Amino acid sequence: MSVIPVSYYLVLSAVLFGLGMVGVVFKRNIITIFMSIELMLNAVNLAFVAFARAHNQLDGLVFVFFVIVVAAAEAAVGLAIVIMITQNRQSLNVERANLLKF
Amino acid sequence: MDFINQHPVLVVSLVKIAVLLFVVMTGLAYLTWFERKVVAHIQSRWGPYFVGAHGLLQPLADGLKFLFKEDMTPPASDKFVYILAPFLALALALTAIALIPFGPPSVRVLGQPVFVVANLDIGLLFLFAVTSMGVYGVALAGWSSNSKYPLLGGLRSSAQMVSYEVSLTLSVVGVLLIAGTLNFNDIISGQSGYYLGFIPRWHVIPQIIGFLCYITAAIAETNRIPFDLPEAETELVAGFHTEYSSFKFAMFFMAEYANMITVSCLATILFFGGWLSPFPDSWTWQLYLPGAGLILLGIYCLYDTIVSMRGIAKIQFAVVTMLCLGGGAISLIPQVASVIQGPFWFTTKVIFFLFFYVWTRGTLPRFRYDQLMNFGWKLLLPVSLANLVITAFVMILPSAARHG
Amino acid sequence: MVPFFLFFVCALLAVAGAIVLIVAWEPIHSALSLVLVMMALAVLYLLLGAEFIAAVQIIVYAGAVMVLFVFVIMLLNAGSEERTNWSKLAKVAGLPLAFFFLLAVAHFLSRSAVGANIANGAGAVSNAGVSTRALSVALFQQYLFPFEATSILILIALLGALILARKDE
Amino acid sequence: MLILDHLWIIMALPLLGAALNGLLGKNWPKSLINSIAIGSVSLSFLCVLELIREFAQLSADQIPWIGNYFTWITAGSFRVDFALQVDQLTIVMLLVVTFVSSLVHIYSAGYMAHEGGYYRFFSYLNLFVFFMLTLVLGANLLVMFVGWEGVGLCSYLLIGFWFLKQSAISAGKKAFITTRLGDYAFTVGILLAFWTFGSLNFQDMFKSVAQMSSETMAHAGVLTTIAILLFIGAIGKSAQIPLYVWLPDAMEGPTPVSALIHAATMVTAGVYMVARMNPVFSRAPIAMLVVATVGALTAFYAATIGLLQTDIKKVLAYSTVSQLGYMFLGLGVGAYAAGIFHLMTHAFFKGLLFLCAGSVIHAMGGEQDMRNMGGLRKQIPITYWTMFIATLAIAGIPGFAGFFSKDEILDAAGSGPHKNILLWALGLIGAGLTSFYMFRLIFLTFFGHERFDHHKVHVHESPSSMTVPLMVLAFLSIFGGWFAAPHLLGGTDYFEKFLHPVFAAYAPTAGIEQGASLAGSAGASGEIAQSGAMELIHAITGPPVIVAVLGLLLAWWLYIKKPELPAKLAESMRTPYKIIYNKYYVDEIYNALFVAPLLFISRYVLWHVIDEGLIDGIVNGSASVARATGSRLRELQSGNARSYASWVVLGAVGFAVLLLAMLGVRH
Repeated sequence: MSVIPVSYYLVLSAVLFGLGMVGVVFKRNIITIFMSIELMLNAVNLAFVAFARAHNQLDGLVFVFFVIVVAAAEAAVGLAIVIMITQNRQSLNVERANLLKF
Repeated sequence: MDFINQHPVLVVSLVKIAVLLFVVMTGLAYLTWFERKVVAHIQSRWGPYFVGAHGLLQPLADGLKFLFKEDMTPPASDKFVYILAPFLALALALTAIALIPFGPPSVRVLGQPVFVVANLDIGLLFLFAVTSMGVYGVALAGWSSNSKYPLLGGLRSSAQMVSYEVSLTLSVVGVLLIAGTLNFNDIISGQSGYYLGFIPRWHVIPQIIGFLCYITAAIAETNRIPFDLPEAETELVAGFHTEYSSFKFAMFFMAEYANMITVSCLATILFFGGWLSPFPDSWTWQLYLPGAGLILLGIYCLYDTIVSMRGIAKIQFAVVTMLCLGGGAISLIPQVASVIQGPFWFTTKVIFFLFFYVWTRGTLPRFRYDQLMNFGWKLLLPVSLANLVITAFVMILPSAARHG
Repeated sequence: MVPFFLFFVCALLAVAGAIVLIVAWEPIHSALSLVLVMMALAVLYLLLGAEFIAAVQIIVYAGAVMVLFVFVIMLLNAGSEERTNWSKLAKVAGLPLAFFFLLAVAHFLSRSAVGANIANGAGAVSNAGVSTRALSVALFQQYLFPFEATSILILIALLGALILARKDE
Repeated sequence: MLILDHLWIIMALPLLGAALNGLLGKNWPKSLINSIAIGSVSLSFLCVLELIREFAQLSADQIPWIGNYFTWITAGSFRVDFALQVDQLTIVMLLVVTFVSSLVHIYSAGYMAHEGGYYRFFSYLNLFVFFMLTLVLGANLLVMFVGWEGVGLCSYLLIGFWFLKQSAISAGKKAFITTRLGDYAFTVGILLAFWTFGSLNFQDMFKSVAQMSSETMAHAGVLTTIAILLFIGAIGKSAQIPLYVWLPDAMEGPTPVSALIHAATMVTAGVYMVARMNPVFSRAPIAMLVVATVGALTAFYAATIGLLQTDIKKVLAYSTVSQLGYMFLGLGVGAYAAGIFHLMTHAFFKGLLFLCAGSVIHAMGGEQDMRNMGGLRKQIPITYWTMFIATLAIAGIPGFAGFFSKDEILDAAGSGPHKNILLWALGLIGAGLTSFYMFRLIFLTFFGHERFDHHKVHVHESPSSMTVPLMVLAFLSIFGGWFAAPHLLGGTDYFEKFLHPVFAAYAPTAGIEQGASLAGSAGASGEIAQSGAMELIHAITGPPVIVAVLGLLLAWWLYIKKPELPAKLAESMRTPYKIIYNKYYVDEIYNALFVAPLLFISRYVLWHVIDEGLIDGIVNGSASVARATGSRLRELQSGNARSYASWVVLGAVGFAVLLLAMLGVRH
């Protein structure tokens, strides 16, 4: 039975998280930025699961569950907002939506 | 040979997959023939008749036609996604089928169950996971063709499927509460036994509401009439696959029918006791039902061959007759009979559901889109929720009574 | 051997997907690559023996959330991203900092005590059912209140989305 | 023992009246208002009478009687109780204050009948009475100081009663600010007193004073300092040189106010205070000399100004100043009793004079210039006679109240233990001048031919509510001084005898001889039999009487016999006339010396530089700094989501670095 060190998972999640961060910082398309955020959330979930496995506890999994649920809610609201922005700005570019108000 | 002994799982799984693929593909082909025939007879037509006896070779002809048609790709389309979409659809549809147990796990070769490719503990969840991915095929197809009607079709289908998926899942949860497991085999074996000694303990009886919700949601999930808005030809030409031609179109076609089969299987497993026989075990004569049925079919074919067949068709039909009689004869051998019991009952039930599908198609008109959404969210979802709540309540009632 | 192979394949897929997500100009491509990432992660969860989470990952994330994204992309008919100049701040601060962050985390992991090995997925499949059951028990007993809270949160999100996206006549 | 146990009642009544009228009386009928006001004051007068009855039954060691009500301030060792005290001096003051106040209230009811702000006037008046009583009853310097400031406030309010008259307003301000100068010194004195004696209660202070040896002219010490500081306060309050300037202007207020506050009671607060603090003063010879000198100079100086004033109230104002000077002279030469005695008699006749003047003005329809009067003797006889009596009293004609008190003061100045011929001479001349200008006032007002237009003014006698108080006061102006009458016959001075415990209790060893002189005079009373007549002759033909008569005659000669003469005289000696007529240009000098520089500094330094430059600068500066930083920070809020994201990343990285650093420490 071969085993995988948990640190592998952690590094992977760190990399994914960092990539998501880069996406948030560099993308202009609101939806893409949103997806980058989701990516970061996933990375965090991976870390959670890995730790849960490492310590043989369920809490990590429960957290992941909650994270997923919250992410879903967030996606719902966020996409609604995106739709509004786009209807108001005729553009998905975040830099077009920089008035701090509608 | 020793390779086989070293890696039984690998080998058996590969063989099973190959067989299953063959069976399902043929099944799909002849499902189309079946549908056309049934609808035709509902509309008092003959349906396919001339390609082969009773149009039995029609599916073959269609397949050849799809293969040899020109495959054209819209220039403005997004190539990658355009090609990805149909593959996604078909692949997912077939993956789902891999989870279905057609017979009891007790039947084993090299210590591996024969009648199921993958027996997961979270089989049901996994199945839902796969089917939920099915949306992408449609949506991406609609988007990537970069054309108006497909886009609308894709939008509709993604919205519709996501909406109905909710009620689909919810309607099933009731069964899960009763069964207490996600494993298909356990769910099925949990339905063994009888009320009053002869009424089978199928979940459909306590979960009748759940079943109705399920079947409705399932039809919608598979974009079948009366919920086939994504491909409503009167509104959107042909919906999301308007721009698809030849084999890519065929893939969507097959994916749709594969989904039908999957959903029917699921209904069978969850509500109708899967491969369990409807009759008590004490009725031993039921062992011979498959053989008897085949032989009867053979006899009818024989009559038909002799009386009404002419020319080449007579020869073809003779072959069919031979197959039926032979198969029937083999099925009468006790060992064989006992082995094919499960698959026989399972297939029978699935075929019934498929017939039901076709039947609804032949009968019901198409919904309007807003009606569709209202129905899904304002009727189906609440009902399935209520069903779930009631089930849970009934479940905890005894323990609650016990604990005061 | 198999778990290692699986792990690296999935990891590679995930990273590749993430990179594509960033570099792709078409939102839909980004979405697809994200779905790919999620799939890979789901497999990793399976490796870690968290089957339930894997399933939920696929059903909710890939099956619902991402579909929602795709839906919105299609609805807004989002073309390829327009190439405006980068935010100066992002250029000077964002990229280097992000990579620095990566380095920092890697360094942290390399020297932290969390190098502990864990059982691979093959061993986990057997007790998966148990773990799912245990998870549900924990969810509905120990974490009941957060659970309810989340449900309320979802309700609110639902209403919010409705009100926001409604076409006000 | 009702009142003795509840001394506060005496004060509470006027306060109650003030509160009722002031807070609720806006729309009440005048009858209700003035009945409340008069009722409250006269009630407290009755209380005083009852108090006297109870006081008489006290044994010597129970005096002073102290009523301690609650602890007012405690800070470390500093502890002040709200305590009231009663002794003979207090009794006298209480009588004078409450009695005169009641009369003035009654008078005002008639005088102010046609004025607006009726309720305001009476509530102010009641409030004044309350504070005056506080001042008088206070058992320690601080309570006294509260009364002190309170009466100042009321005087300000009442001087500026007609707040639409610019002159009234500025007069009020002048009074307030001028007295404030004195009060500053007074406050410092209080602090010094506490620092020295460790308490502000009169009794404790006096006890510790008694331990100290009295200072001599050679070495003045802390006692002298305290005494002089307190006396400066008295100068301000009692309008002595150099701070007298506010009193004449204070005549802008209604005449009853002038009568009550600026003649009878408030201005005598300084005198009362000095008398109250007599143990301290007695041990500070320099302070005594200062008091006496200032008093004498003021008495003379103010009299000279009075000579040429034409405004009837101004004349009276200056005479008040000079009379106060007499009181201080008396105190300064150690004849405290005489000073207080004069305070009392002066309260009677000067109050009377003012009320009469008010009656005259009332009759003349607001005319105050004597040059436009004359021959009023027929039309307003009551006013005329009462005013004439008052004049005789103030002039010191034998038999009238003023005679006894002023005679005692001059006597003490001339032959007392602290005798000082120079001051005596000044006082004497002042007495002559006083009788001159007072009779000049009488002659100009009531004699000679009428110098006004009948058709404009129709002269009429005042209503009874005004004339009755006049007659009462006139009676007192005649007989109010007769306590001291036996003294002239070499017998005892009952007034002085009554007050003796107050001034003898803590008198310095030097004060023994004062008591001795008293004893001597008491002993001399044995010889009344043969030398009483001689004494009497000697007394009524003494220098004061002579100068008084001379002044009378001179006035008669100048203003009845040869009315054209004064103008000639004015012509002949132009310069001194102008100087005196313009009150020695004191106001102008003060203006140039203090007011103008003060205004200049306030406007060009405090306002334009300090306020506009510094303070506004600081405020605006902070504002502009905030704005500047804000406009810088605003750049962060670019609205560009990605820059926000970058900031978040920055924070995350910072946190990670922190984490690593901590871990690095841990490993």
